[in-house]
Amino acid sequence: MAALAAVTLLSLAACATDEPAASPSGSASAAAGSGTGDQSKFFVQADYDAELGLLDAAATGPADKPWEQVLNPTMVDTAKFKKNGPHKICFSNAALNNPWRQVGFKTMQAEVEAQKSRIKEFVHVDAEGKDQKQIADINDLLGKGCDALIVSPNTTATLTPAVEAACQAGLPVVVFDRGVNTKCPVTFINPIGGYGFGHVGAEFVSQKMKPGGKVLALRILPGVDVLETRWSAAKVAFDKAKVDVVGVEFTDGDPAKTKKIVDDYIQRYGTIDGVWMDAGAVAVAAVEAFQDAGKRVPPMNGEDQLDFLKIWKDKNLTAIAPTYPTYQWRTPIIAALRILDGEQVSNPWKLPQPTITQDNLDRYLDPNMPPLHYAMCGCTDLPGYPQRWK
Amino acid sequence: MQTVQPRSLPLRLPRVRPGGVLPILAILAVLLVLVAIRQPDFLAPSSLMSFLGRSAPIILLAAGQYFVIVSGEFDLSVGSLVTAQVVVAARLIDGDPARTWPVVLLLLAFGAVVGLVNGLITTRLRVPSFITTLGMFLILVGAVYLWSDGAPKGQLSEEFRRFGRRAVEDVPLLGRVPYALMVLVVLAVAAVLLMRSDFGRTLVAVGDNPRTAELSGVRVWRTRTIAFILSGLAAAVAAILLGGYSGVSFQAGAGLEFGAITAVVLGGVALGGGRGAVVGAMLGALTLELLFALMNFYGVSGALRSTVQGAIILLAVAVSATRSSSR
Amino acid sequence: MSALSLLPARRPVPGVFVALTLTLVIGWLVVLVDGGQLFNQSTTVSLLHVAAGLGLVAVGQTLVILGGSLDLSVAYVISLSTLVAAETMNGSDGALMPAIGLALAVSAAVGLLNGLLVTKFRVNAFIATLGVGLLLKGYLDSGYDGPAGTTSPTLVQTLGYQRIGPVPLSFLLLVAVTGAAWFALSRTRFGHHLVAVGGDPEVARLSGVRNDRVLVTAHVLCSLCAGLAGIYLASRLGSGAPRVGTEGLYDLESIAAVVIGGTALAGGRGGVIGTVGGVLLLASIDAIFNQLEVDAFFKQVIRGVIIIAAVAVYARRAMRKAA
Amino acid sequence: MSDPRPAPLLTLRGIGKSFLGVRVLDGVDLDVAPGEVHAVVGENGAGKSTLMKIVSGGYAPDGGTVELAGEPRVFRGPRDAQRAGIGIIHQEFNLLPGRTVAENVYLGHEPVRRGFVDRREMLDRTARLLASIGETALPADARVGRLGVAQQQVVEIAKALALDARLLIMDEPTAALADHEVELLYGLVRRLQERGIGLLYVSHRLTEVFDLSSRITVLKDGRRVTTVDTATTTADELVRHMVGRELSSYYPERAAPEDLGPVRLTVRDAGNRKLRDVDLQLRAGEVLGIGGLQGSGRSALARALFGVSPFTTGDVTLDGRPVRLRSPRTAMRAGIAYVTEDRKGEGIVPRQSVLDNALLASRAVFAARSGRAARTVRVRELLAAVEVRGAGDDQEIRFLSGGNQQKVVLARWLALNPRILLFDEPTRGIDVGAKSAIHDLVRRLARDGAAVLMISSDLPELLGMSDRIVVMRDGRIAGELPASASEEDVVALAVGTVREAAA
Repeated sequence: MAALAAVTLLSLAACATDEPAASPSGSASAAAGSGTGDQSKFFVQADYDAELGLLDAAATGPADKPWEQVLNPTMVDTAKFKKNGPHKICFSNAALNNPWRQVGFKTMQAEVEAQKSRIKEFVHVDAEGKDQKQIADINDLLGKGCDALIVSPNTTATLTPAVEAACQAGLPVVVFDRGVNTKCPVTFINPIGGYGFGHVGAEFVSQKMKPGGKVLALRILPGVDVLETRWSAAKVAFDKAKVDVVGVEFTDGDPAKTKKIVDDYIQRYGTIDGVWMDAGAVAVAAVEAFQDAGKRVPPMNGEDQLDFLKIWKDKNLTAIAPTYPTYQWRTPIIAALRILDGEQVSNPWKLPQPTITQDNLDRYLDPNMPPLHYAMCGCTDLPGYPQRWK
Repeated sequence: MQTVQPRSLPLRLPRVRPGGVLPILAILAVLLVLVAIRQPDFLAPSSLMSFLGRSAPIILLAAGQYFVIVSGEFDLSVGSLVTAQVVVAARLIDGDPARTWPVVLLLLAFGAVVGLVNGLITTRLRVPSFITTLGMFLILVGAVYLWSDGAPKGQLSEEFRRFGRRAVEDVPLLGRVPYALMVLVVLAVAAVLLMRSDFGRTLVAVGDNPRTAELSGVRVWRTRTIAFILSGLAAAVAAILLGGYSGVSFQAGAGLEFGAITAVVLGGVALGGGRGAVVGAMLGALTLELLFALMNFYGVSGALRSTVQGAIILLAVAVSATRSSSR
Repeated sequence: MSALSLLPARRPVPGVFVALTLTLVIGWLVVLVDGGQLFNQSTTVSLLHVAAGLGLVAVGQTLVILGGSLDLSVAYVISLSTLVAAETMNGSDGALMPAIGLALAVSAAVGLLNGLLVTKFRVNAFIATLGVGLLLKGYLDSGYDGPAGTTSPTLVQTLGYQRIGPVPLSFLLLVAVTGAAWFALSRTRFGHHLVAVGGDPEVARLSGVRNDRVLVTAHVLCSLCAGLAGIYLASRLGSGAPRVGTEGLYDLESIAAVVIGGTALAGGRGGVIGTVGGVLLLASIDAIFNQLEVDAFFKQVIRGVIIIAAVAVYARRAMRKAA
Repeated sequence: MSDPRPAPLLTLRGIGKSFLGVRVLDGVDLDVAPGEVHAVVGENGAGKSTLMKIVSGGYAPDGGTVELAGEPRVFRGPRDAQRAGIGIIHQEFNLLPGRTVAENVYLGHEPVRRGFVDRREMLDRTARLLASIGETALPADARVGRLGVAQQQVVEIAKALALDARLLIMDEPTAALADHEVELLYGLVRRLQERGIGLLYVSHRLTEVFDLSSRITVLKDGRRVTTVDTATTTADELVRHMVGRELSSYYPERAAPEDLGPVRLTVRDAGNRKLRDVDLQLRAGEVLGIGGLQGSGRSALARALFGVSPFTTGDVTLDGRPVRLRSPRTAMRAGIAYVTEDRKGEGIVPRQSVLDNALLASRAVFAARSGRAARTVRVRELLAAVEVRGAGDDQEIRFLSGGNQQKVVLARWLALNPRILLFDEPTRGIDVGAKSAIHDLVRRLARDGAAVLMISSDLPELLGMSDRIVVMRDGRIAGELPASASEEDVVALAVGTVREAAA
C-alpha cells in the first residue's frame, strides 16, 4: 500500500522511456549437419573462420601478461570519456553461480584492489542468472553516478537493449565474456572463444583415438551461447574427420548424472574411444566412470580446472585442456581505467586463449590450490594470492 | 441383533487396492523387458549390481521422502540438503582420511538436525511443510554457497568415497557388489521393518487422520517430526553415497527433491498421506532410474529426455488415479 | 451467542503490507546510512519492473492456489510464451496482435492440459503440473538452443520500456490484471465458486458448483497470466528466451509471493491484493540488497527465512482466531 | 394429512444401484406428493443415503426411473437436480466456514446482474429468506465459521430454500440440534409443507418421524420393506420392520446399589474457557449420564477430562490422588478412554485396516509395555468380542457401517483396560442393532467395575442407560437427576427457566 502510494506521488506528468534505438541483430548462417545432428543456429561460419585464424595469431602486448595482450588489435579513440580519477566503476554481473565465475570474480576484485589508488568505489550487482534482473540492474546502475560500466551479460540477445540503453546514458561501457548484439560498447573483451575451444578439443580427440572409433560428446546445457559455439566447432571437426559420434548428452554439470551416462554408453557400446566435452566441470566424473568400469580412459579433453589437471597427471591420461581463461576478468578493469584516461583501447579486445597440453601441464598444475580452481586465472601476481582463491 | 446381515462390501477383490505395489511392479517389469530387448547384457549380474549401486542414493531419498509424505507432509529440502552435505564433507575432510568417520557422523547429525528443524517449524509453528521445506531449500543453498564462497572447497578422502564408489569384488554369482548396494539393502530392510513396527503404523495413521491419532494418544507433532528427521538422515546417507559416487559439486543434489517425490508418487503413495508402502516408493525410484538408463540405451536425445519422463509420470499417475477412483 | 461472533466478515488488511512498509522504511534508512538512496528514479523503475514480471505470474498462481491447486509449470509456460510471441512477431509490428494472441492461446492450451489432468484424470496438481512442466522443458530444450525471434519494436517501446514518471507501463499492466482478478474473485460467479472449491470441494460440488470446470478455468487463467508475463519479458528482452522462466525461478517465487501475501496454500482463503503485496515485498528486498551489494547467496538465505516466518505469522494468527 | 393426495411430485420406480458388483439398492419404489412429508427409515447401510444421493443427483442409478412431476429425469449431477427443484440438507453441514451466510446460501447460483455477482441483491435476498423462516437475528454477511451449530443449520436450510426447491431432502436434520431447536425445525417443516413443498425426511429418531410424516417407507438391505401411513402404524411395528425385534429389549438393566464401587473420579470447582464451577463425582460401576443442550459444555467436560482442552482451574482427583490431565496421553495413562462424538473426523483413520484402527491407542501410548504379538492377539479377541460384522481385520475401516466402525473404536479403547470411559454420543448415526449392542457393552463395562460417563442427546437413551444424570447448561452443571427422572425433568434443567440461545 505504502509503496503504491509512494509511486503514485512520485509519478510525473511527463512520459519517459528507457527504450534504446532499434538495433540490428546478427544473422546466422548455418552449415549443413551430419551424424552429429543439425548444426546449431549459433554457428556463424565467418566467426568460426576468424576464431580459428586467431588461434595461430601473434598477440601484441606484454608476453607475461596475457590479460593485457590483444590479438589483431583495432584501436578506437576514447578521448571523450577522459575523466579525472579516482573513479567509481560499476559492474553488472550475470551470475556468480559456478566456480569459473567465482574464480573470475575474485580475480577481478583483486585487480580492483591492485588499482585501488585509482578506483574510489567498485559497485557489483549480481543478476543471479536472470536476464530480467540484469536488465533492471543495469537500469538501476545508471542512476548511481558510475564513471564506467562493466557488463558481463547473462544472455547475448536479451541483454542487448539494456546495454544499448547504458551506452546512450553516455558513460563508457565495457562488455566481456559473452557479447551483445550491438557495437555501442567502447570495447568487447573476450578470449578467442567457443569455436577455438571446441575445435582444439575435438581435433585432439579425433587425432589421438583409433580411426573409426566412437566418440561420446558431453555437454552441460543446451542454449548457452559459449557452450553452443564450442559444440558447433567440435561438430565441424568431427564431421570432417568422419568420426563416429555415438552420443551427444547433456549432463547439467552434474557429476553423478555424467557418470551414469558414461556408464550406460560403455555398457551399450562396449568401449568408447574418445570423449569430448564442452566444459571441464564434469571431466573428472567422466574419467572416474571409465576407471570404475575397469576400462582404459580414452583420449579426452577437459578444462583448466585443477582437479582435472591433477587426475590427468596422476593417471597419465591422454588429454588436453583448452581453456576459456579466467584472467579475462582482470581485463575489463584495466580497459575501463584506460578508457577513463582517454587512452586508446582495442575493440574488440581479443585475448589469447592458451591450451594446456602434456608439455606444459606441470607449469599450470599447482597442487596447493583447491580442486575447482582454474589454473588460467593469471592471478598469481595479484594481492591476496593464493589465500583469496582458496 | 441377530438379523444384522453381514453386508459383503466391495472389497473381496484381488489385492490390487490403491496404495499397493502391484502397479509399480508392472511398470518395472515392462521397462525390464524393454531393456532386455535392447541391451540384454545389462541384465548380467555385474552390470545389474552396479546399476543398483548407483541407484542407491535416489532410492534411499525416496524412502526418506516416503516417511514424510505418508505422514501427510512434503520435504522439498532434501536436494539442497544433499548438496550442502557433500560440500560440507569435502571442506571438512579436505582430503584427510583420518577425518572420514567423524565427518560421516557429523553429516548424519547435520541431516537429523535439518529434519528436526523442518519438523518443528511444520508441526509447532503450523507452517505448511511445502513452505517450510521450500524455505529450508533456499536457506541451505544460500548458506552453503555463502560458506564456501560460491565454489566447493577441499576434497573428499578416498575412504569417504569408498561407500559410493567401490565394491566388494569377486562375490560368487554376483561379481562385484557395490558397498552402496549393501548399504541400500540394509537400510531398505530397516525401512520395511520400521513401517511394520508400531511407529510405522502410527505414522501412516497420522497421515490418514491426524485428529483421530491425536485423540488416541499419538503425539502427532512428534511423529511427523521424526518423519522429517528420517528424511534428513536418508538425505545424509544419500549424500555420503552420492558424494562417494561422483565427488564434490554444487550439482550433487540438484533436482533430487522432485525426483524423490516423483518416485514416491509413482510407487503408489498418496500425496497427502495415509496410504502407500515404503517398498512402493523405493521401487518407484528404481523405476525412474531404470527409465533414465533405458533412454540412454535407446539413444533418446538428451533434450527430449524430460519430455519422455514427464509423459511417463503423467501417464502412470493418471492411470492409477482414475482407476483407484473408479468407485 | 455473543454479538461479537456476528460481526460481518471483514477481511483484515493483509499483514504483508505492514511488513512491506516496515521493510521499505528500514531499508530506506539502512541504505541512507550506507550513503545511497533507495527511492531514486532508476531504483524505483527497476523495482517495479521486477515486480511486474513476478506479479503477473503470481496473480495467476493465486487463482489456482485459491482453488486448492498449484501450478509448477508456469516457468516453462513463460519461456514458451516469450518464444511464441517473439518468433511470430519476428521483428515486425504487423504481427503484433496475432503474436500476442497466439502466445496467449498456446499458454491457455497448456493451462487447459493442466486443468484437465488435475480434474478429469485426478492427478495430484503437484505431480500434474510438474509433469507438464517436464514435457515443455523437453520441447524447449530440444527445439531451442538460445534466444530466438525478435520482439516487435513497438511492443519493446511500449510494454518493455515505456513509463509514466517512475511507473513502467508493465506495472500498470500488473495493476490492471490484479484489478481484473480481484474483480473476478469478488464479483463473478467463477470467483465465488473458485473460493468454494478451494475451501471445500465437496461442499462446492453438492451446492451445484461444477468443480472441474471452475478448476480448469483457474488453470487456464493462471497459464494466461504466465503467458502475459512471457509477453512482457519478450518485450523487455527483445526476443524469445527458452530459459527465462526457469532462470527466474518464477515457479517457486510466485508460490512464495502468494503465501507471503496471505493466501492459504490449501486453498479457499486469500486474495490477489495480498499477493501483489508479497511480490512488492520480495522485489523491495531485492532492491535494498542490491543497493547494499549484499551477497546474492545471503539474500537467498534471508528470503528462505522470510517465507517461513511470514507463513508462521499467518499460522499463529489463524490459531489465535481459532482459539 | 392422509386425504387423497394430489399427483405425486416425485416418483421413484425400481431404483437399483451397485458398487463394484455389490447391490446396495434393489428395485426401490417411492413417491412424494406436494406438501407431504415422507419419512424414510432403516438401519445404517440399509441404502437410505444412496437413495437420497440418487434423488439429489449425486449418483446415477443403474436401473429404474426418477420422475419429477410426472416427467422422467436423468440427473447428471447435483446441479441438474437443483435446477429441477430438488434441494438436500445433509447430515454434515455443507457450508464454507470462511464465507458469509449470503455467499453460502447462494453458492452455485449467485444472483448476477449484467454478468457480475450482485452482492447487494444477494444480501437482501438472504435477509428476506432468513426473515421468512423467522431468523431475523442472523445477519446475512456474518461469517458462517463464527455461527453456532443451530444457526449453521438454519443457513443450510436457507440454502436449500434459496433454490426454490419443490422437493426437499432432509438427511438426519436434527442430529446436531438441541431439543428446543428441533421444535423450531418442526415449525419450519410445517411452513414448507404449507408452501406445497414435498419433503423426504430421513431420520433415526422415530419420535420425529411420527411427529412430522404422513407416510413412512422402511428400507432394509437395499430393498423397500414397506410403505405405511403414519397414522396407522406404531413405533414397535416400525422397528420390527427395520430389524425384526421388539422395542422393549432396548436397554440393559441398570446397576443395583450394591454394584456401585468407590468414587473413582472427583472434579472440584474446575473450569476452563468453556466450563465453570464443575463439581462432579464418578463411581466405579456406574453409568453417569450427561444431558444438556448442544454447546452446553457436555463435550467440553469430556474433552477437559481427557486432556484435549484441559481444565485451567480447580482440582481433579483420581482414586483419591490429585492428577493433572494435560493431554490425551496423560489421561490415557491415568486409565481414561474417550469415544468422541465425531466418529468420521476424530474417531477413525479411514484408510487403515480394522486391526490398525483398533491398535492405534495401544501402540501410541503403551508401545514399550506389552509385547507386540500378545497385544495383537488381544485386540483381535476384542474385535471378535464386540462383534464387528461384515469385515475382516484387514479391511479398510471406511468401508464399514457406522455401527461397526464404532465397535472398532470401542475395541481400541478396551485394549487399554480403561477404568474410566467417556462416551460422547456413542450411538449417534448408528443403526438400531448396533446401538443396542453398544448399550449392552457399556453396561457390561460398568458391571465389570469401570466408571462410565455418557453424553447423549437422545433422551430415551440417556434415561434408559444412566444410573444418575447430570444436566449441563451454559458451561455449568445445572443439576443432577436420579435414574427415575422423566424426559421433562431433563429438558427443564437443560433449558433453565429462561429460554436462551445455545451458543
